[in-house]
Amino acid sequence: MAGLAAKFGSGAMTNSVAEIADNDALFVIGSNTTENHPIIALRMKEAVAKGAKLIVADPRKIPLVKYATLWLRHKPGTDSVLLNSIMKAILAEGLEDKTFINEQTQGYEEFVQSLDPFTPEYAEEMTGVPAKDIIEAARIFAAAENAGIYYAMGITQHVMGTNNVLAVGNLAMLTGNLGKRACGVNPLRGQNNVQGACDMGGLPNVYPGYQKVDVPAVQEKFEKAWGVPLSGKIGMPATVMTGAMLEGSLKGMYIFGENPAMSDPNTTHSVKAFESLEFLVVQDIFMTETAQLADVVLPGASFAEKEGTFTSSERRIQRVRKAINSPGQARSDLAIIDQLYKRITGQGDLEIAADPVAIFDEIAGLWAGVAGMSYGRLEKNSLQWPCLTEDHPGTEYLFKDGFNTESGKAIFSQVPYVASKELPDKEYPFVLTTGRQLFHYHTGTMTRRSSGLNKVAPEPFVEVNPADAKILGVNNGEKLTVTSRRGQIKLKAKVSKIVPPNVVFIPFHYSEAAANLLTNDAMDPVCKIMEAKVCAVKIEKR
Amino acid sequence: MDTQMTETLEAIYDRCVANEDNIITVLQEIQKEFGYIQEKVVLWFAERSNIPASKFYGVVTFYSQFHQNPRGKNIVTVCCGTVCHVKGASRIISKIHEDLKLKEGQKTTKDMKFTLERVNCVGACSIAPVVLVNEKVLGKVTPSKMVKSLKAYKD
Amino acid sequence: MNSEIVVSVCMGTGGIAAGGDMVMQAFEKEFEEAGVSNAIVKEHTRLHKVGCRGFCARDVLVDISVGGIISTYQYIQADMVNRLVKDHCIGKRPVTEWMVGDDYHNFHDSQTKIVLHDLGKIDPESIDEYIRVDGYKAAEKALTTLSPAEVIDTVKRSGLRGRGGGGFPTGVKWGFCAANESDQYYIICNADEGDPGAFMDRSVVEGNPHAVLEGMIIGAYAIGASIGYVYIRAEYPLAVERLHMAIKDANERGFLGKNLFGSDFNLKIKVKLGAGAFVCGEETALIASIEGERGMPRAKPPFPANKGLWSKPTIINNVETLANLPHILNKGAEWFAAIGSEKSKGTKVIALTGKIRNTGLIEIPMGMPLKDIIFDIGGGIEGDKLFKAVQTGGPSGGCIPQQHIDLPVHYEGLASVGSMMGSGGMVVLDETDCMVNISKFFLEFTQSESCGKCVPCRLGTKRLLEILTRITEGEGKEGDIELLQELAEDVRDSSLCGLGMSAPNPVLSTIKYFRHEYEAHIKQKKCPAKVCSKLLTFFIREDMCVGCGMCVRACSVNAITGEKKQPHKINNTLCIQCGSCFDACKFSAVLKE
Amino acid sequence: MLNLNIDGKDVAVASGTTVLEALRLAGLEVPTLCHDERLKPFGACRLCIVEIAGMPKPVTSCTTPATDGMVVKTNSERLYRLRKTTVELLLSDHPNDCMVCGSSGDCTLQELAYLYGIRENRFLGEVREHSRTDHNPFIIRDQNKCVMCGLCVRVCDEVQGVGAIGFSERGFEAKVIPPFGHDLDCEFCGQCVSVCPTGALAGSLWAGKPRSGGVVKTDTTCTYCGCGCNITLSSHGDKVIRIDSVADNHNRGWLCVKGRFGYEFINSNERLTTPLIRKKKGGEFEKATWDEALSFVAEKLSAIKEKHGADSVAGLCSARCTNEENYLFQKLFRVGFGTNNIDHCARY
Repeated sequence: MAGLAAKFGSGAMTNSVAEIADNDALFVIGSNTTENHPIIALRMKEAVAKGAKLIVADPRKIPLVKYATLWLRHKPGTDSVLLNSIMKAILAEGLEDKTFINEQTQGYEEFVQSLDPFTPEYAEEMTGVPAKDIIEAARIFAAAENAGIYYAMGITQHVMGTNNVLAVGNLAMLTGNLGKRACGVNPLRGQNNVQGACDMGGLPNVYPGYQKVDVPAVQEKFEKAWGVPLSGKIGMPATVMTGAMLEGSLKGMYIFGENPAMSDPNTTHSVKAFESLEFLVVQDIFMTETAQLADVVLPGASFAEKEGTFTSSERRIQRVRKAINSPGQARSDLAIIDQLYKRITGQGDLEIAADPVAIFDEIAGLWAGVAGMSYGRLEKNSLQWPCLTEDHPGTEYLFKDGFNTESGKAIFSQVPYVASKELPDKEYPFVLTTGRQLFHYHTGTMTRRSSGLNKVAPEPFVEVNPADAKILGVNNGEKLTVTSRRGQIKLKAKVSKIVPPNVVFIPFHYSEAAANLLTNDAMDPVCKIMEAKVCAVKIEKR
Repeated sequence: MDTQMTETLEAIYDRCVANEDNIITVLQEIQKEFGYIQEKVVLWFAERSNIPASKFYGVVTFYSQFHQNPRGKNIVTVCCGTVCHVKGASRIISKIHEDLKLKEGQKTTKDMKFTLERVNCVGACSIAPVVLVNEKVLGKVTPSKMVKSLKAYKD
Repeated sequence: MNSEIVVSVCMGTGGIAAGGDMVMQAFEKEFEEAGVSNAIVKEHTRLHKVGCRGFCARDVLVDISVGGIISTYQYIQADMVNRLVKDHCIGKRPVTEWMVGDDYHNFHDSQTKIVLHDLGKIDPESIDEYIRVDGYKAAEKALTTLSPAEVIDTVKRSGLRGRGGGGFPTGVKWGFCAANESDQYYIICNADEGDPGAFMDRSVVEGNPHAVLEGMIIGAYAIGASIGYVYIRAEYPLAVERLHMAIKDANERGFLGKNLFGSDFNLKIKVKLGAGAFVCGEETALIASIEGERGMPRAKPPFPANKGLWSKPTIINNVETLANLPHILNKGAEWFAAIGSEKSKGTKVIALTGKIRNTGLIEIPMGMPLKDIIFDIGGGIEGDKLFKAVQTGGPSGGCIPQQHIDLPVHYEGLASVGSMMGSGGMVVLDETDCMVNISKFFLEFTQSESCGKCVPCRLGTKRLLEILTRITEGEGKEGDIELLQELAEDVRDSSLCGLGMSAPNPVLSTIKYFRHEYEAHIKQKKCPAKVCSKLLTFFIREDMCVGCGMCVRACSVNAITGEKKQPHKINNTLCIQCGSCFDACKFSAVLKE
Repeated sequence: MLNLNIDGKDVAVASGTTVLEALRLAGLEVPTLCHDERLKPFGACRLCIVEIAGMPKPVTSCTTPATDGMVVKTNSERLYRLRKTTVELLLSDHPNDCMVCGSSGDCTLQELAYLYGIRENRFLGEVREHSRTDHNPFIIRDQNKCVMCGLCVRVCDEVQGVGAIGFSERGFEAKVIPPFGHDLDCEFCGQCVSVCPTGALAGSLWAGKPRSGGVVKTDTTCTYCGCGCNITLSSHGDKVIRIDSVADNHNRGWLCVKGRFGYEFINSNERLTTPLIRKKKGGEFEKATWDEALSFVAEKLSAIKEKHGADSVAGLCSARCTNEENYLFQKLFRVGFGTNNIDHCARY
């Protein structure tokens, strides 16, 4: 997010899902798309069926590899090296888009210099990807008329996550794949309304619409709109909150619709943090791992029980509609928050229910990106922001008329090599990487309570390469103990070539063997994302 | 699946990839090698080639040349072309059934010595009715001649 | 003086089935033994295998040429070879009593041979022999002196029509194909001869494979195809083997491969084995099969000439069509167009079989009356039975009765009586054949060969078959004939491909000409031809029965009783009309009614 | 542009249009069973046949490219008869059990039988009997009801790229089946269920649930990943009983296993139904009224703020809740407490 915002002035998917089918080349890195974004993956398959070339970069043999023209199996944590070397190869062959670079970017010279060390040979050594494949990837990507890059948490959940994103952006800039149809830089959003939560100012540094809290003019605008003085101090990101809780400066928390006690890396640590709070309120539809730590639990509503809007990965705002009543006394989250808002601020009438339409109009009044939207319009058709005026059709792809940076140009970044925080050693010889599987979602709050899904994918497992399994003397289905410096879990071995030797994979959906007990809470210095994708573990059969 | 079988399959795979062969040719090669098409072999090939097993299975069940079960040592093929039909092929078939003690729907004898099959037309209509025992073509067959011919293969 | 001894043994499938390979071996053995003492035999003997010469009923046919004089022998078996070598080859005294008679010559003399011209004369395994009879001259001429458009024009002017069944003008089809813009074109030789009762293509490929290849070269050049496929039945092992051999030889001589005849034209020919599905004779199913799919037809249009193999323009020609091409190029379009009838030019190869004396492979000029084929070439009905009908066009065709015996055999003629040329199978039926049964036989065939894709074919043929089955089993109902007709018409009109469209033809044509047989089955519960066993009563004629007990042993339900050497009796309440006793009785004492 | 005349109407269509598309553009309709605009034309059901001047036999409009000057007839006695026979043939191999079929009322075959008034069947005969049950948690396969339209096979291959099922055998024996007749073992996206025109493929989750009476449909947006698929919830009372997606939305009606079948949690009896308060640390949760709970929260958080300053409180908003909720939540912290300590867990 922060990475792209710095380069282009916006951090969302530059293009739309439907455009994927018209890509001539696709570069998917750090995204197990078929399992995490199944419907977006359909468009990728469609593109391949129409003749597009697909490059997949992933340490695991993810299902998408089946459709790939080229599969780059790089070592976990070496994404930026791989990306840099591909760009180096593009330059070596003179395949860069000179016009685009000249007219629409800045920082090119320094950037080119920064690529110096990243020869394909160096990259082969660092990433394990043959140099010839790196050159092949460069040719495929640079030769395509329209090339799109797709990535997800596999890129961002690293200590150098921001760097990785910057490198991805560089690649698109270098090949001129921005500002037109069916190309671009596309972060795929893992949850239904990540985009919306960000858009709405669910971030410590920005108000709704990415308007910075530390810019006085912006602060003034919102003070005026909301009628109270506001703080100009950037707040704490979630990952920093953990430390603040432990150290005692953060005392009260209100969490709704999230389960950080299971989704946070190094959860032992974060559970301790929540436990040390003076007061914790959790609002959810189930008694989650986090809710169990709370002082007050408020029963919210599922998506089927409320009115509102979600914003999908492609900046598409869509209506959510109420189909049924909530069970028992459970209430819509909006009603609950509204009640608390009124009680805490002392404003408003407790007897009058919150109206999503009015709130949406308030948002539209404060953020130009959705100024042209209203429930009236959304009732008929969903719209993609930016949608500036009432007759604006919404925006299929971004940067058609330049970038949202000060200069209007996209900015090349220099991305040096940064190693993962915790690399395997003698004591912890395996690299653990985590992720999702098709049949479950996030911490399993919903999917593990759906009997069919739980029947198909009933239990946690750790993927182990057959070669490692042989050394460990473990057969498929036997129990293993996986230990990191932070925790230990027991779960069944799934012996499979999906993972390369020395790498193991554990899905993080299962509370009975929560992968995040093991993961590292080292974080990216810019984005404060934690390094869930790489940590060192040892494995024992017992 | 043992190593030798995997090696054989790997060789077929390489050959077929080199020749740009299709599923049908692959299956013909497999059948040539193993005598029939086993499920595990198809699944191996499906995995190896990224072609869904359902496509292999669809082809196996579509073309009458493919067999999913082991066949007998001797293959008795009765021609069921038009001329053979009007000249009594069906009576020859029922005689063979009786002689080999085959139940309805059963194609291979319990001792795996014989498999009875039908073929649309072998194009030897001038000597109808025609029966093939393995590669040997028998012409102007009658039920009793058929029984006699089969005797030679029984021991 | 020519002292050469040439022996040609018929080694097509028919010849081999009759013992051709044994005869061949016997000759080899005899010559080797005789050669020890006889210098002429040792040095001047050539033993040839030749393809089918048509008269398969007389196999094994052997030609012995001594000093240039050829004698033809029929019904030769291995144990007769010793005498042929001793008397004829060495002693120069032909064995006249084993030689063919006038009827053999009649059989051949009434024919006009273009495609079959060299069959039975040249060794199909020798490219030199093919070259000796002007082989590959036509291809060379086309590639070195004519433009593709001129080749197409020549073929158009010749009036050649597709011999695979449809009868579409070949040159016109080529023209459609060549008119497409494409980076790749394909030519396919359809040798997936699936019609029961047809063996024209097999014989041609076995007997003269180079002619087919030469035809493909000409076609490929005309449309610009650099890749060709021969799709051939795996059930034809000999043809496949000879085809492979011919391709290899042609490649070595530079007739296939790169820069054919010094031109910049390239052609690679691959062989694809069919895996046993009749429907793959249908162009689009054949294409699906070459692509490695289930042979399920695709709807036309678009036609293969526009979007065929891997969606590229593709021409599919049948074996016989291709084998005509070298002759057309060599002798000219006008020569070819002068043969045959007004709308159907040239000749047609026919597999003449069934209840007829002279069965075999023949080639006739288009338009020859049915009568001449059956009674002159075919020598009339076997066993002096009465002619009933002739079934043409295989499962897609119809049955032509006595009343149309003067019908000229060409595309239009056969179509006018509800049948079709098909690939050229002609099965003659006599009075002992039941037309309802024949119709049911073909429906059984088409139902089991239906690919199952479209509704009318998959279910329509099934229901037609069920109705026919109940009629032959005495369960026929009033209205069944009309129901058959209605359903047959609907299946014909709404099926996806040729298989379904033509599957009802046998039903419609037999109802048209033999309705009385259907009525007899339904109303009187009788099968006039005494074929449908469920409608028959079996009994034993006391005066003929010698009491041998064969029938008792044959009966699986113990319905026959009787003392040894005394006339036996059938208990009709137990009898299941299986007919085993009828087959078992050597004294014709079992009768059916 | 190509100019056609269909049933006397002049229609201009772009080149590459099929006759079926052209006639629909002209506002006309023909029955179809094996056609789906999202898949390649197949031409198997033979219901969309039309008569085209110059062509000897009716052709399927779904597979025939429109050409300039084409004169098309979509209806005639002959076409009616052929279509009726086709439907009758299909019914002759179909169990007559609409009363207990989950797809009753949502079945193309049933609709066609009604349209052509087929009460008696001229072609009754052998009916296929596949008595096998598929043991999987999501998809009921009732092969007796399969009309071999191939939509499921094609969607699984062309769209999902999985090929879990395929055609096998031929003739009357032809069927759609997973390889070697095993149980379905796939991604369970249910795309096949969504395209099946009869009850041959149905969702296990909605079997035995109300089919039409009292069923309310609500268009909304999927709650799982960021793809943002449009879905239609079917509910009966306060129970969600089925999820579908219509073909003409931005996800083209396709869903994944979670989106289509992962809705049971909504009706889970583990749902929180009442506010809970833990009065002292380490104690048990006690049920509370809304007023108690809300006042308690407001007091507690305000007290902390008062005592320790605005930045001693923080909120985590939700990447799964609505925009309006998230907006109000951050506003609560910014306005109510004067802090920017707001974030969410999107990073995991």
